[in-house]
Amino acid sequence: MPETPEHSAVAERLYRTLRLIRVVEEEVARVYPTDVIKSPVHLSIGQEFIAAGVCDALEPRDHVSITYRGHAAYIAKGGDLNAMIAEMYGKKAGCCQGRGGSMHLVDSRAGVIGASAVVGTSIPVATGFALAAKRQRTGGVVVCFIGDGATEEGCFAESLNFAALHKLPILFVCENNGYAIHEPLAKRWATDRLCDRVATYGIPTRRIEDGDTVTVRDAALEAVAAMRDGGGPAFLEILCYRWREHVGPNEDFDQGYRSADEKTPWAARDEVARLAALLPPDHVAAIESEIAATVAAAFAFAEASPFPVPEDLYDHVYA
Amino acid sequence: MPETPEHSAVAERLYRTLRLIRVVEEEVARVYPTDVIKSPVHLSIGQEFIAAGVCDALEPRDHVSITYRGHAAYIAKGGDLNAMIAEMYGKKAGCCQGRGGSMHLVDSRAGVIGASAVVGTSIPVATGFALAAKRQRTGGVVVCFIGDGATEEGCFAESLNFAALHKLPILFVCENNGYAIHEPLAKRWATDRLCDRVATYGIPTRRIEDGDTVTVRDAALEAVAAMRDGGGPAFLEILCYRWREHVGPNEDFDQGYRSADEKTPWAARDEVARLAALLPPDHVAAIESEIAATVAAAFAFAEASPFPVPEDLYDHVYA
Amino acid sequence: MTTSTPESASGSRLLRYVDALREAFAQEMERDESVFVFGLDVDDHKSIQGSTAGLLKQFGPERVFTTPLSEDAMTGVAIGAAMAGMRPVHVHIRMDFLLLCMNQLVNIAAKARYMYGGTVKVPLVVRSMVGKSWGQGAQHSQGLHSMFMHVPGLKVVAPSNAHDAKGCMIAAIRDDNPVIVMEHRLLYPTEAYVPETPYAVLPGKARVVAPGGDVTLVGISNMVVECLRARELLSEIGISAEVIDPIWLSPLDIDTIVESARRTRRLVVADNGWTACGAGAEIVAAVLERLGPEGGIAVKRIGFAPTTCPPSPTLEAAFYPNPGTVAAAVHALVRPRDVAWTPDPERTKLAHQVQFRGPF
Amino acid sequence: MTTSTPESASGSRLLRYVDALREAFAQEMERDESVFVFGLDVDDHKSIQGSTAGLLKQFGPERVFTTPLSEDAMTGVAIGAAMAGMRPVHVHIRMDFLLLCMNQLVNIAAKARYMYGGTVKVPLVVRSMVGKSWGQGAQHSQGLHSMFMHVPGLKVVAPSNAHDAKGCMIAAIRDDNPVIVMEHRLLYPTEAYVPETPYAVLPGKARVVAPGGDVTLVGISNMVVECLRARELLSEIGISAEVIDPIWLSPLDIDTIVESARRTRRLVVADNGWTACGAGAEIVAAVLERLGPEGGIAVKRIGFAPTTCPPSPTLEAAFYPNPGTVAAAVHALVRPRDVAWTPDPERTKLAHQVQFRGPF
Ligand SMILES: Cc1ncc(C[n+]2csc(CCOP(=O)(O)OP(=O)(O)O)c2C)c(N)n1
Ligand SMILES: Cc1ncc(C[n+]2csc(CCOP(=O)(O)OP(=O)(O)O)c2C)c(N)n1
Ligand SMILES: [Mg+2]
Ligand SMILES: [Mg+2]
Repeated sequence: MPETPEHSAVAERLYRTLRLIRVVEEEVARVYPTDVIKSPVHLSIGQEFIAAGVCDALEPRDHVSITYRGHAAYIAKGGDLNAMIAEMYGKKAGCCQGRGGSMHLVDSRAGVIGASAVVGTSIPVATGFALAAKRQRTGGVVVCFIGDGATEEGCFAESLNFAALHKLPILFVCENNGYAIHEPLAKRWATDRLCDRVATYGIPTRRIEDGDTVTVRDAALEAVAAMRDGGGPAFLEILCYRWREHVGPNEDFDQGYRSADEKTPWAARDEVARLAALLPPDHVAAIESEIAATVAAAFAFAEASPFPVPEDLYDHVYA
Repeated sequence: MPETPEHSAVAERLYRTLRLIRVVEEEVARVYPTDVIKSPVHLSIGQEFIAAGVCDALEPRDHVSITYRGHAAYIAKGGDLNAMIAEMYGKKAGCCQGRGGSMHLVDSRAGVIGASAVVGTSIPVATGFALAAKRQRTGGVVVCFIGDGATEEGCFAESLNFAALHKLPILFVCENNGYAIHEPLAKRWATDRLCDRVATYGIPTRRIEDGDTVTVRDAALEAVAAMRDGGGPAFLEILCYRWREHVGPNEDFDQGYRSADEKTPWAARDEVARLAALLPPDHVAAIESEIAATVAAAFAFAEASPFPVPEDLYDHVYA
Repeated sequence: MTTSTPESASGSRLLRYVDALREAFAQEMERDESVFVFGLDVDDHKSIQGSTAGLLKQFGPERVFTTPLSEDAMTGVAIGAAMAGMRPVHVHIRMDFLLLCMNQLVNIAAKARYMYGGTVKVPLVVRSMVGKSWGQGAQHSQGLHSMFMHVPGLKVVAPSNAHDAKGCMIAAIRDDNPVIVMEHRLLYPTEAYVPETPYAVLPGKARVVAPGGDVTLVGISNMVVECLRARELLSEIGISAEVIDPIWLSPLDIDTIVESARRTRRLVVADNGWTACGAGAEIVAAVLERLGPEGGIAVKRIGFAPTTCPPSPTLEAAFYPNPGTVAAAVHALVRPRDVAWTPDPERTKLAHQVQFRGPF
Repeated sequence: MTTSTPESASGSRLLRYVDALREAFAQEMERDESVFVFGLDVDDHKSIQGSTAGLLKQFGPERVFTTPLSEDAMTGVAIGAAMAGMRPVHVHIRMDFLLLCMNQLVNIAAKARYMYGGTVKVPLVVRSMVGKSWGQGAQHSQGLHSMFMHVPGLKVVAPSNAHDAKGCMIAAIRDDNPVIVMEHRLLYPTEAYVPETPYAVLPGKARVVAPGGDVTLVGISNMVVECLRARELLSEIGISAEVIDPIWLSPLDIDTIVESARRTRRLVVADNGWTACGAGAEIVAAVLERLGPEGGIAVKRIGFAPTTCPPSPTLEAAFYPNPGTVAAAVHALVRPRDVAWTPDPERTKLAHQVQFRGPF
């Protein structure tokens, strides 16, 4: 990244997002054993660069569809942090009023489509948002984040075909971390020619292997620009690595299903550290204290918020 | 096809199968208005060359998975004709004892896996037969016939991945007649790169456009031989044309959704007539009278067979 | 918006069920740009038995379009579009195909509003047709409404006549929740008085279709028609049946049924589906919970035989309940000490069933 | 093959539910080469909470293997393999995921034998776990057994203790029909006496778990445990509840329940699912059909609240029935004129629920 003022503004923005996500999730992991969090957490630590890079290409009128591993994209798209933490605490002020939990974050105002805990189900739903965007001529696009495992569900193929057939403004982003829970790709994929497969629908694809936030951002910018011009769907497969266990706050390299060596190259180029090093230290320090305050406030808000009362149970079953 | 004795035996065998299917279905169409047939019929007239060609490559230990448009493959694999017609008549002697009807033909002894009226559902079931063949080391292979519409169901993609991952002995044969009921491919497929897509699973594919029974047979022979050697799944997309309406006995070119011109080239190279012309006329005549007798006997058998009695209703709900 | 009943005549015409449905779509699509109709074959010349006829021409291919054979994803697409502010009507030519959509319908559509804390709504209509008739067999005949009644967050409706077909469809389209509509193939040609102007037959109100004092006979979907015929047969032997059409199965107007059963002391539910964990089980259990032990109510469920549906005519006839079997069951309940009575089979047939011949 | 009950001691050891399941697989796979166990994560180090632990090592990857995330097709694969002569056990870590498999289970597995005229059989076992516990929420908590009870051709079983877990699983594996097994996450650590040798707890036989004279209390799945606790609480105020575990929900042993209800004149069903068209509706309706109007039986269904399952602890506590709410409902039924009574909430907790903390 050359040192132009514009570029350093971008770097700073990306760093701020990356760092915010990282600090939030590390705080989640820290408090988790104290039992304040009331639903299973799937951390994206190590994978944040994808959400940060992609969402930097988006506007408020755009939507993102996230997964149960969705903290990063929720935050990157501008989801309300207080409401997110309160939701994880099971509080009434949570983004789902305590009815969703960590796996079902939503922020309609920020354009965050609610997440599902059933893998793959969000893909056609996101496609439906893209259909609406096109029909309603909002000019908005939809980004649908999925894991590598989700591509194995039949609705992925069905959705790709429909999105391409109707030239819908949707960017599918596959966060390929090589695992579904503890099962590696080799036990689930006949081949790794995912991009080739998607391309057969007439969808432009790109595979990003370098783990670079800016590469991701540029690819997303390009795809989104083409989509706003009516170009139809696009697809990014982005390699990444999950640093923590599938669900829960800990590392799990002692469990035997994967080795810590796999993490080494990813940790070596940790985007949070790398982008920090590109910025003036005083900026980094300012961002750090700003984020610390924001995050502390969010957890304090969640902590102080009341639980729903039992009678609330019956709200919102029907509109 | 050069004129060797072996080849003319093949041609004669293929012709016999083709002609038998054609005569059976024309008789079905003829009697249909008299209300002797008791369930909706989906005729394969014009598409018989696929089943005839593919099944010629098979052995008794092999299985075929057929669809509701399955008369051709049922017959070509050696399914019991009397039991088939009796089933269509709703009789107790039918292959399903009157519980299946035309859309659910089955003949376990002949290796015909039962058909489903829910499009696509037979694909994973056939894949399961292939898994069993591999695990039980029967040396058998499975052929899974599907329509172009079935490839749009998510289970198609799921099954391809699983079959390729486990190198299962299954040949998927897509009878691409360009329509699902009255909807043309253009309204359903983003592109026609089906073979390319299937190939991304590491599955060898071939697209046959010439409507030639022998081309089909040779392709099936090659695929089946590779499969018996442990080569894993293969895929054939075979272009064809449905001469009659989607369901029922009639032509439907007056309905406006397709023009009779589309049929012209296919009718011009009707494989039944073409293969007949390659054989000595006395052979053709002998086959004709043999088939006429067989078919007349099957319809007579069906006609004379008794209906199930109402008390039979409760049989076979559980094994 | 007015409400009305099948009898009300001003501004009404005799209309077939299928045409009443078509009119509902045309009027709602005219009124509200966000309504669209999609699903396999909605735009072809057969137009779902005519129920979507003319819509493509009137509203264009952006609002009336077919889909790939991808029921699962198309349901998700409908849900997404609904959450994004549109009002999709997703059409299935057979209710059996909803089994491909259960994950989206139950895990997403039913739950979205709740699990997203009331921040979204899912104004989705899912039309599905029950294929009972000549040779439909195992997979083209199921009435699966009870599976949907089981799930909080879904609404379920089964209009039994042309008037309700239009009114329920309009209500469903305007409802902010996912509504599963069960239409019955054999009802399509039946006629009723249907007002020209739009009106809604709203969720949660059953209708007493015909009064009676000896037994409460609840019919679901086309079983309403068959119950009315059974009522005629029963009246000939002096048994007076009150026939109730719940119309909406979820939310279910149990009060109307309780009220009637309290009076007649006998409750028979004739369903268009299997009885185990079916709509009849729900109605019987709910009524008895309400009436308590002093109720002393005699109850009986009637439905599909507990088998898969066979196409062979002799078996098919035994599989489905009909006015004769309904009447016989009611008679056995009302006069348990009498010898069993079954009406003349010829007289139990319904006119349209005698005429109809397959395949579709 | 012997049959036995949870109390029988010879050759029995105290075993956890999860280990009893594991033993069933190991013994059946040893006995019959055609049995294989597959599904997401059956072969990883967590091995479905330990219920498939060691199987990979003992039987190898041809008989114990994970799958892609393709529940729909994998169900079809299992059905095909079963028709071809194998005996697949297909495992789902959550019952909610069966909604992805409904088409194959209902349209093929349930119907194959029937619609193919008895020429095939489908000896398939589908294991699915109910995720009730800490924060599981909307899509990891459902008990969907009633949907399967609705469909002829399927069998459904919900073992409530380690003894039945082993015996039912062995019976399911040996059954020539598709069997849906509902396992409950909270039962996994519970212990019972389990014989070492293989035995079957066969379809169609309920068990009277504890005798009583004032009310028949039917518990389903883990609700059996909660009903037993409710029974203790009720006995302290002089109400004697007979607790029945149907074990197999389809085929359902209604006779045992009818017999009890005829005696107690009161029937309460506590289910691990929603009540509308649920297993409780079926049991109540079937019992009352059988007992007739002279029955005068008071009935009550208890189950999930008619909402989606929320993860927030205050809401979750209100969503699920517990021994206190069961006892209170029974009390209201038995002593309708008394003021409402609810046991001390502290005393209604079950030991393992107090201890358990998430996530999985
Ligand atoms: C349909 C479905 N099947 C199985 C599961 C259990 N499960 C939860 S997360 C997960 C792994 C998904 O992997 P991937 O899509 O790669 O996402 P990642 O967790 O790696 O981010 C699985 C199998 C589920 N929730 N839904
Ligand atoms: C899952 C499902 N969706 C829709 C239908 C209705 N339907 C019956 S046949 C058919 C067309 C299938 O087309 P294709 O697979 O190309 O086979 P063809 O009839 O052309 O041989 C459709 C849509 C169905 N039976 N099952
Ligand atoms: Mg992954
Ligand atoms: Mg076709």
